[in-house]
Amino acid sequence: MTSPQTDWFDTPAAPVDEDVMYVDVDGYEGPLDLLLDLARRQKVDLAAISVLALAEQYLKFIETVREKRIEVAADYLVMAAWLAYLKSRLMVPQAPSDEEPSGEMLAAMLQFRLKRLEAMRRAASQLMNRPRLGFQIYARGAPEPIEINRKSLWEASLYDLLKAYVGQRERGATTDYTPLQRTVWSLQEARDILQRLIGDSFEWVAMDTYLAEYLATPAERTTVRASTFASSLELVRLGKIDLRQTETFGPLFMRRRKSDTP
Amino acid sequence: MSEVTERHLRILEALLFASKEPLDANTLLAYLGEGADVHGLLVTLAGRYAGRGVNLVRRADKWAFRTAEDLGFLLRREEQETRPLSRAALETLSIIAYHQPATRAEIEEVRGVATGKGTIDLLLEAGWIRMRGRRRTPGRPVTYGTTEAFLDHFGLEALSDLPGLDELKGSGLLSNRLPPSLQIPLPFEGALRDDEDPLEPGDEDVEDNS
Amino acid sequence: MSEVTERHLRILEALLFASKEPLDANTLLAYLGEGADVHGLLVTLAGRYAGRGVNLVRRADKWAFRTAEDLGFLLRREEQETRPLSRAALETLSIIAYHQPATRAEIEEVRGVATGKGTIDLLLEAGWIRMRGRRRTPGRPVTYGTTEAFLDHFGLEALSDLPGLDELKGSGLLSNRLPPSLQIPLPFEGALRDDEDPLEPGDEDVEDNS
Repeated sequence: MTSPQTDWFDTPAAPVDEDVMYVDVDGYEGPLDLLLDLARRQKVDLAAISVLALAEQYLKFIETVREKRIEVAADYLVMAAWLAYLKSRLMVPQAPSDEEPSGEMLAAMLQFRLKRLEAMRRAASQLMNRPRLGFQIYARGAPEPIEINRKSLWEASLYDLLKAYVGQRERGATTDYTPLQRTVWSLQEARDILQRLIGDSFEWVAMDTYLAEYLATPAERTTVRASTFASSLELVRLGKIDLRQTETFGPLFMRRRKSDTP
Repeated sequence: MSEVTERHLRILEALLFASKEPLDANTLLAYLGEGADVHGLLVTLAGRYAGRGVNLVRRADKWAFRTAEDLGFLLRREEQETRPLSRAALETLSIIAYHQPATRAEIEEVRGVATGKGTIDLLLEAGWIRMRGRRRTPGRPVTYGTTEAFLDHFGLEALSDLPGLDELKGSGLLSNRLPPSLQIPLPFEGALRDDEDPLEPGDEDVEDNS
Repeated sequence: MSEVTERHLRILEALLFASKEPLDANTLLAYLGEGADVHGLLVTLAGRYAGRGVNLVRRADKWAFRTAEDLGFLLRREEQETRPLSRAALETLSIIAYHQPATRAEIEEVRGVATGKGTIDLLLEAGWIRMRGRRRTPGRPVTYGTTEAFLDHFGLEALSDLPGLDELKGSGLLSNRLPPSLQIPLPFEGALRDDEDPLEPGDEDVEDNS
């Protein structure tokens, strides 16, 4: 594949010798373009060109170029191979059993493609030679544009409004919010403390008395009581302390169990 | 009319049509050749277009085609479109509604971001807010408040219809986890508050730099 | 000519003079009111401007005022084309114009060389060609066709005005097959041909890999 604007030689080739026609290698747009140029040099109507001669010219040209060890783009070589095939078909008479297309047919196909390419080129130049807008034909130089006054009607509901307000106030209010750290007594912790407080005391003492120093903070009171009570039940189960409550909602008394000597 | 005159008229017609700017007689003459009576030709041409949809008009010493004045309305069209208010505009509007009279700095304090001039302009243009006066503080910033059109649009009879803290909480719009210090102000409905001065002449047209 | 007709003609004149781009009958009808015979009015108006320095011309289904073709030599400004089209682009343009709808492979078949991506892009950017649809063949290649701007730029009323089209048609050179087959395709102006599918959403932004 070649990009259209690239030369198909790495360097512009020096003019080849007199026998081979000099070809300006700059700006060929593919093998068909080169062939069309060669055909035009036969200075006859494309319909009357000798396809055989054209094929030979092309092959000779490519050969010369290759002898000079100049890289030729692949599609030029593909065309060369096809033209070599065409040449052989044209020179060898067609056998009746031969199912390949005849040399004449291949030649006609090539002629058609050349004619079509030339026709498109002619059409392009005819198009460009037409009086074109902005070159020979003009539109209104100072158009008077149609002004469209867009009156915007804004849509918003009271709900949108309130939500927008509340959203902002919440955003503002929660910026300095720090989640509350809660002190929680674990059961193990409560049991250790309770055992230490009861110590060797065999006297009935109210639980809250033991815990007095921990109950000072209101936030912690609930957890301290709950955990201590739960641990005391565990200690009773283990037979380490006795627990007594004389009235409903009355104080809980506790003491070391006598049988359990340290 | 002679053939030469007709040809000249055609050329003038094409030149004046294609030109971006009005053309003067001298410029036109260059296309007609010496001796042509450009002025006479232009008057003839203007006569031909009189009463048409497009007229040849004279502006100072120059000539140009222009849409006939009585058809000018064709070139202007009104289109209405409804668009949802942007979040920034909604937020600004709601702050103005609750905190009025509010200065731009106060709006920004609540929003926590700078409020573009475009947002205020848009709300002014929509007719939902207005400049109320100027705060009697250094810099004398403009105070904003809502309009009757605002009440109309949002279906409120008065500013006092805006739900307060408890109502907002009750509706679930405001969460219950907010600090007790959070207050929702009662919008001020009167003409001017103690700390406001009236607007001065020209205030409404002036860039608000508060 | 009735008064209503005269008024309608003035309105059309004003609108078409005011616009740089060709306008279609429907756009114009909106200014005249239901029931107006826009097409008849346009033909009348074109008739009035025939032979003048400015003509009312038709471009596909649209109409525009343009300076008269024969005055081109006079109005020609010494402006160079900012970016003259390369030979590859010119050939590609004419192949698309005469063979449309054409795929990139078909363009390459005619030119006998691969088409650089930039070539098609350039023509798309110039607004002269557009993606029409997709050919209903394996690979579903994009098909290209010309635009209204193409007609306007080259002063063609319709694709059937393409220079040399009849001759090309007669010689069978617009056919893709050899020998000249039974069917001779012509530039196709319709929306989509039998073997074309509409473009899919996003097609226009997508790299054409056909």
